[in-house]
Amino acid sequence: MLSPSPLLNIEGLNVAYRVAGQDLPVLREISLEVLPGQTVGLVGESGSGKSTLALTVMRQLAANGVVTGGRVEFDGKGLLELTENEMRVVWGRELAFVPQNPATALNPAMRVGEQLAEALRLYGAGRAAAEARSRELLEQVRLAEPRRVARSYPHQLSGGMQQRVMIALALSGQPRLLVLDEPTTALDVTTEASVLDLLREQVGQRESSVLYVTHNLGVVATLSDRVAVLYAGELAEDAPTEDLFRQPLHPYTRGLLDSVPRLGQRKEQRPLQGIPGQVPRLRDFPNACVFAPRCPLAIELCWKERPLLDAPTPERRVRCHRWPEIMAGEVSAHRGEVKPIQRAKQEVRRVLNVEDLKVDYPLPSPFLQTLVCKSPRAVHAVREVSVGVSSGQTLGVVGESGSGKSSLARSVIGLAERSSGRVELLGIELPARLSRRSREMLSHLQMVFQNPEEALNPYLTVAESLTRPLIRLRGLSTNEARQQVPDLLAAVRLPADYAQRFPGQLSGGEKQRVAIARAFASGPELLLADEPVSALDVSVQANILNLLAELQVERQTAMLLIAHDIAVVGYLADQIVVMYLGEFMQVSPAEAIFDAPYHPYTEALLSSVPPPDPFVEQKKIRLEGELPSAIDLPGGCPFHTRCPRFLGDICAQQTPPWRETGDGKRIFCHIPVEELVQAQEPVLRFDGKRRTQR
Amino acid sequence: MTAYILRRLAFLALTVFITSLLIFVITQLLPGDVCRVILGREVGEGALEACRADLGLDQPAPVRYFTWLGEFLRGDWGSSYSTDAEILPLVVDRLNNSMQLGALTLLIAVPISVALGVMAALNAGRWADNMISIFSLAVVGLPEFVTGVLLIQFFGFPSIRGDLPFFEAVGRLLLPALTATFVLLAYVARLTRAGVLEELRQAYVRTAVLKGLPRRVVIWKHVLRNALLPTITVVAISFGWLISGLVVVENVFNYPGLGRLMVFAITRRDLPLLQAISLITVLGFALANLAADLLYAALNPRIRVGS
Amino acid sequence: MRGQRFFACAARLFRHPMHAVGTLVFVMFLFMAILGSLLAPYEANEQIVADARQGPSFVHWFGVDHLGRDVFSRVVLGTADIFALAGTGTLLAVAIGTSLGLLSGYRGGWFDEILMRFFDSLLAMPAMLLALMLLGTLGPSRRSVFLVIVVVYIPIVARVVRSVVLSVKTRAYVEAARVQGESPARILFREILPAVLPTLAVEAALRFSYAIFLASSLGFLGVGVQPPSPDWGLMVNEARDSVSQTPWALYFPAGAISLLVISVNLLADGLKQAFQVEIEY
Amino acid sequence: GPAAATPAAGETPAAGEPASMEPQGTLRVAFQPLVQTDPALISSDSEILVANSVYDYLVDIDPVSNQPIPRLATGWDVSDDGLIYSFTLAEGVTFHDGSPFSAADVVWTFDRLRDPAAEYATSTLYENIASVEATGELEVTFTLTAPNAFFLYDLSDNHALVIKDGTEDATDFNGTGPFTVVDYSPEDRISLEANPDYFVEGQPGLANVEIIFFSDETAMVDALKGGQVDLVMRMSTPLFESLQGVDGIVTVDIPTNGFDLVRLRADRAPGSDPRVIQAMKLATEREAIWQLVQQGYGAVGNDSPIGPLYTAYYDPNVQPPARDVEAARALLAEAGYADGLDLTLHVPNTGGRPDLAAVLQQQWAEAGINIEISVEPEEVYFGENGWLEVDLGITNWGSRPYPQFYLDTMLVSGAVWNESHWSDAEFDALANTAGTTLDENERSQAYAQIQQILVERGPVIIAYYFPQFAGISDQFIGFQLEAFAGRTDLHTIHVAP
Ligand SMILES: Nc1ncnc2c1ncn2[C@@H]1O[C@H](COP(=O)(O)OP(=O)(O)OP(=O)(O)O)[C@@H](O)[C@H]1O
Ligand SMILES: Nc1ncnc2c1ncn2[C@@H]1O[C@H](COP(=O)(O)OP(=O)(O)OP(=O)(O)O)[C@@H](O)[C@H]1O
Ligand SMILES: [Mg+2]
Ligand SMILES: [Mg+2]
Repeated sequence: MLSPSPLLNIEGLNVAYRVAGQDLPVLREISLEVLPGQTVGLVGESGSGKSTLALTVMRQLAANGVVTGGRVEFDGKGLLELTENEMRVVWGRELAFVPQNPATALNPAMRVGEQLAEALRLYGAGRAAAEARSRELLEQVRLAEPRRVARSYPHQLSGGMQQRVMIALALSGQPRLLVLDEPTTALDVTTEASVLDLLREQVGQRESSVLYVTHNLGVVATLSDRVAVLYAGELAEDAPTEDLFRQPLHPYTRGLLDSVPRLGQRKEQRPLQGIPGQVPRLRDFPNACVFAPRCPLAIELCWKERPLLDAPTPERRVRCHRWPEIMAGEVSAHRGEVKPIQRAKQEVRRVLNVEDLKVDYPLPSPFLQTLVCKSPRAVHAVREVSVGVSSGQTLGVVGESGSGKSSLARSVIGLAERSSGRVELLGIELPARLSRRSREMLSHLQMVFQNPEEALNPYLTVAESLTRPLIRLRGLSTNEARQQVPDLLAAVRLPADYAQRFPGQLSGGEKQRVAIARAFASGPELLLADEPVSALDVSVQANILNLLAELQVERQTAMLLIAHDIAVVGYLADQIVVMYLGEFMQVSPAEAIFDAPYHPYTEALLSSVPPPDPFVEQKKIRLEGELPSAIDLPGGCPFHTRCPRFLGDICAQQTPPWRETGDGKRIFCHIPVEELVQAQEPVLRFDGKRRTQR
Repeated sequence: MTAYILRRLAFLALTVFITSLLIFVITQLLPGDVCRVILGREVGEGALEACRADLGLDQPAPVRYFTWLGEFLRGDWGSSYSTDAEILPLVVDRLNNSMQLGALTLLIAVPISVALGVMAALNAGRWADNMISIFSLAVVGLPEFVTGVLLIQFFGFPSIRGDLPFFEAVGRLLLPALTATFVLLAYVARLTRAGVLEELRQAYVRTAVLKGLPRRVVIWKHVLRNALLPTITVVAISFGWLISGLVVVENVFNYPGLGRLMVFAITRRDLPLLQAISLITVLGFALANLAADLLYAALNPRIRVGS
Repeated sequence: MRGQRFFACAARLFRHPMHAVGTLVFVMFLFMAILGSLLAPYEANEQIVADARQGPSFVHWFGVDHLGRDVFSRVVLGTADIFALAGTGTLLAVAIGTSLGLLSGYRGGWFDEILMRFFDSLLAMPAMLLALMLLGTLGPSRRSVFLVIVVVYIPIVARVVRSVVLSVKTRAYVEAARVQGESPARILFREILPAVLPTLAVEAALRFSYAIFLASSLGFLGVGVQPPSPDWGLMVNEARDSVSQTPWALYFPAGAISLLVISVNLLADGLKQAFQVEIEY
Repeated sequence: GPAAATPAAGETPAAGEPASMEPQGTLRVAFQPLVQTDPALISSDSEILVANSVYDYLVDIDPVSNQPIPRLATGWDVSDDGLIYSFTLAEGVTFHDGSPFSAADVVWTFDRLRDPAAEYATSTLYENIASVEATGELEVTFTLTAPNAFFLYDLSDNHALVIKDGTEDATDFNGTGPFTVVDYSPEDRISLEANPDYFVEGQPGLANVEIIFFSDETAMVDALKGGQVDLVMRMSTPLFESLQGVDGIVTVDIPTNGFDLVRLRADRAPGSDPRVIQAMKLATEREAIWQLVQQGYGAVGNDSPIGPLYTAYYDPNVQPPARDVEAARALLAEAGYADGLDLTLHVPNTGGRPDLAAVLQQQWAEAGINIEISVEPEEVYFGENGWLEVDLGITNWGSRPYPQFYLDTMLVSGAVWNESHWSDAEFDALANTAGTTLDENERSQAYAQIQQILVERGPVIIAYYFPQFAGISDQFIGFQLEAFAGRTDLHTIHVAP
């Protein structure tokens, strides 16, 4: 096969971090090629070494990082051998980098235009030319009003705009290779979608090569020509995108694909299959397959011998002892049939009833004024919404960041005070203030928080954390409570000896399990889960989602599940509300959420999520402009400023009506249902061909 | 920005107001009979009574407070109990002297310590950093009275004559200023080092490097520009140190500044003098902080231009 | 388990040689403070008339001052003094400041607002100014200096603690405790306080070093601890008169102040580093 | 008149002829800041130094011969009964404001000083004066109610500086003295300038004097060493020692009758029991104190203000009992303090006084007398009458040309500065005899008995008589240190040729 010589060629790269005098290997014998014009996606769980690889290529390894072996060749020259001075000509002009967080990657004290022009002048443009060119670049990355943007400081721009500026900066030196490290992870889905559009377009035009680092399989499926899968510092598999998604050869890749909920996947139909266990720590690498402890297909050989990087086809490489059997279809890494999770059928009783709930956060007023009067200005986080949940049911809430999802949950549980409206639990009104609520009310309502790192008091043992709700809310003695700990741990599939551990000795997923056990300990009627899996790796995420669903059905607990990932909500919930700027846009049964007609906002949301499947066709609807301020809210329909189906004055001035659709949805929109039905086609279509966007 | 300035000003006014109350309350609690001090150890009871009435010491405290504050604001600071001298010109003169000494100290301490801090941060972990760290550590442990005494041991007592020509005046201030410099030096250098290190860790530095900019440009144009901001705050905080240090230094060197006047006022139980000095010091300190705040705001686009 | 953590943390203090030296010197001073009367060959004010003004020798390691007092004994016994004064003063300030900071940060609202305005105003006075005014009021004595240290440092500690509380109280485990109906006291002391402790330890060490400074400066100015107690600052002041005759009486206490302050600073640095790892863990 | 005793004679350290008759040069003196500037109220050395330079006394006491010598008074006559003193005043004297000096000014000055209503310290000293009259333009006559052997010395009292007729508030430095005040800056300095119209030919020798205020003796001496000041008087022994051998500095030390008085209030517990002070005396080792605190300068004390320099009156045979800790303990136990006695000792922060306190604390502790020391700035110790109030204190008493002063102001019942509040009829009678008799023998005997009484039951301990120290730049001559440093004449100093 005549392949062009690679632009970037990594061979047998070994990198270690030196910590307390010890070398901890992070990357081990990585070999990877990026051909000219090619986009290579680099995926893997957190800690697998993706950023380390990207930074090694950029010659920006942390001070304690050392390359212990291997080569990195760029266009035939050894990058690792260049001096810093020689690198200065490579940086920007040959190799460019876009990091994850644009907010910190731009100099806060310099105008954006100057930061661009500075680079352009370095690359040879005159003063005036540099300015003109920087405006041109800003225009190319689809920034409206490039003049204004050029004159702005970074903090005056939104996250999406900042990332566009970073991309413009990366493109300014016409580099041949772009290295992007999770450039959209910090962004909202709608913004992420348009930034991905932009990348695809710009890269396509310039025929630059791209090394794209991400943990999001959807993004890879959308963007890349090849995918390299990293596991614990090793290259597990490397294949053309279609091949990889069609038939992964490494059990780890299989596990990853099975862990991610697809749009429309439901727990009672096709349950997710996470990967058990966790990524090994940097220190303990045995002379064996690193994945063996978590692999369903591990055989004795896997424990004894480290597999080599094989090439099943000229195009593919895989590091697994058993790829021939997998390729031949003799074995599969699919786990033994996971039993579908039942949904509680009969609607027993209404557990939670929320009516006209409103949450305002007064803006901090100038000093002392808080003593005298409440500030007149406030963030309107939730605006008079009404909803209910029944026992055994899950209500999912989705929406972009800042839409008020957390505020809704926090006001229900009492961590935020509502400004008006009613919240009833089992028919009894709950006081707004937490301190006014009786012990019984508290025991009926519990919560699982987003960040497992913060969920447990690091100074208490697991047992102590778990006994507190039993003692406080169920009135058990310390001894009685202690006896329950093994049961609680067993319910979340943790061994009993974890009781004596401190949170510092648990992995993220394990911490979240303990947090779930704690939330269930008091026997709540309603569980509020605010982004319970968004801080977790996909492989762990699936297990936690399943655990939640099972426990909930088992105990007939009602659940309010909050997530920004519509696939996650779609997987677990029975009913879904879509929030925007503190208001509900749409309320629908979970099964119907992916089918037209939709609220125009739901439609845009669905079309923004990159599906983790290159064969799904997705309609392209993009939102313009920025999310309006929650302080000075737009009048009429809150969505009218960005609505692709904006009708005119009526949207801007009048509150829309709630409209019922045939399939059980309720939509908050001026457009009549019939018109929506006519105008909208399903956003997603599966046709077995590589994705294109309509 | 205007709103910001107004808010800072209002805040300053409130703080100074409460502080003035505190000063008044504390000084009113001072034990000892002021009139006894004024009239000396040899007078009788009758004269004392008359003196107390004369000074308004028989009025209730709130009345005295507001009278005092009002007169203070009008520039009528009265005269010192113990010496009968007009307070305003006295305090202004001593303040002037202290400010000269303070200014010289800052002039020496700030550039050197900032330079040291920056140098240490840019060479973090290398010998230059270690040397600077050891130096600033050694200096951290030297209170002004030790430094001062040692400096006098080695260099002799500096001239203390008033109204000298400029260069001589600087010469005379050099030793006391140096004494006050030491502790400040260590303090500012350490904080500057931390500040610059913090900036160096920021992602935008990598962005600048990856543009291909020379290291010099990255440091001067990007890092130091941002590191300057926290340094301003550090210098502002160090005013407090400086004022405390000057009290000791002025006493060691018998320098006619506000700090020595203050110790004098305390040992003499000279309330009006003490109150005036305290309030003027607080006001000066607050204004210095305000200036630093405003400078910070002016240099920080986040505050200057808002979002 | 907890013990293990403690040792792991202590081990981290010794990772950097400078921190190790600082910690060791500090521990040495601590021993001197506790065992001072066993170590000191003479009493603090014992006057050996015959030996007055003798230089350092095997009998009198640090020499004898102009009143015939053994300087080594005075320096050693002064350690207990400085620890009793600056150390306990700092501890009390830290205890009160922590309680106020915890309460203020956790409760918020008008309590917080008023307390912070009050502290702002106290902090608007440079430490020495406040100290001098208070000493003027209370009269110079050991008790006054103690009070000054407490009063001067309470607002600083409270502010530091408050800022940590503000960041900790929104952590999920604190909120979890709230929805589990834990009492405010338990939340403050079991959930929030442990997270504040690392910062507090560093802050306390720093405060201690400043307190040594302040106490000895006041002693030096003659408005602090009164003679003939073996206060180091006071010893420096007294020895100044006779520096040409008995320079050792000045250099040794001055050196002791420097050494202690430096070691406490190093300890603070070490703690900062040790705990940072602990926090990030 | 009485045969004057012959106490401290100052020395003339740097003799030589002045460079010229015109005043020239600036002398910079380091001294404690002033508290009082009104001559009637002054008490500290620095206050008196300034007053002595700005005003004139009627009569001066010669530091060498210790005899009264003329100043504003050029001569005097005493009646045979010792009751009438008439003085002839110098001619052509003017005040700094230009007005001429006359007898009326003297009358005004002494009437003011002896006004009982004003309650000045001199009110009691001059109780004995029946009248002061101007018997001519330049002639004044004092009439006494009883003979006073030391009247001329009393007229030279530190406060007896002549101010202008009619001056109520004498803080404006309007004197007739050798120097005029140019600028007074309360905690910083006072600047003096030669009075061109001074009535003594050839005085003052200096064009300018700057008295720079220091609160701290060490700084003063440092400044002298560094050449930043030219004259320092009154310092602790170690500081004086440190000046020895410094280039360009001449050191002067003289023995004096000044002493640091350790006194216990006798009018209330615990001092009301005489056994307590007796126990203290027994617990005190005077020789050791003298060695440690004064390093052998001055002389060992014997608990009486009549020191060895008053050769005519001092009785070397009267000595306090030797140190006996057990006896002291026993006495204390008898007085009801078997478990020890706790007291606070108040001490001014100047000279060797803090050291004296430290040594006493140590010595007394062995006898069960536990004292806590409170060191106060001198101006505080004296500033609020604390020294007249406290139970246990150390007061420095400057040297005087005659011993009667101490008895009359410090020890007789009801004396203004009777800080120990002691009252002893026998003592009072003896003191009165000593002060009024014109028979020198009788006086000697009375003083001997007084010394005996003080050793036996007096409320005071005097462990040493301190020396007076000074250091002056060798650029100056004509400096004659007085036992009472403040009385040193600056107007005799000249720049060295
Ligand atoms: N400077 C460093 N010193 C020591 N260990 C480090 C350092 N930087 C990263 N590591 C460790 O190296 C491993 C790989 O880190 P890296 O950032 O490359 O992972 P990643 O795949 O990018 O993860 P993520 O998805 O979280 O960004 C992790 O275990 C991380 O904790
Ligand atoms: N404690 C608070 N004080 C003031 N404003 C707040 C507070 N908490 C949230 N807000 C604001 O309220 C609005 C809604 O926030 P909320 O956290 O409920 O959104 P969310 O949908 O959960 O967002 P995310 O996905 O980022 O968690 C946002 O504008 C947010 O900035
Ligand atoms: Mg990464
Ligand atoms: Mg949220």
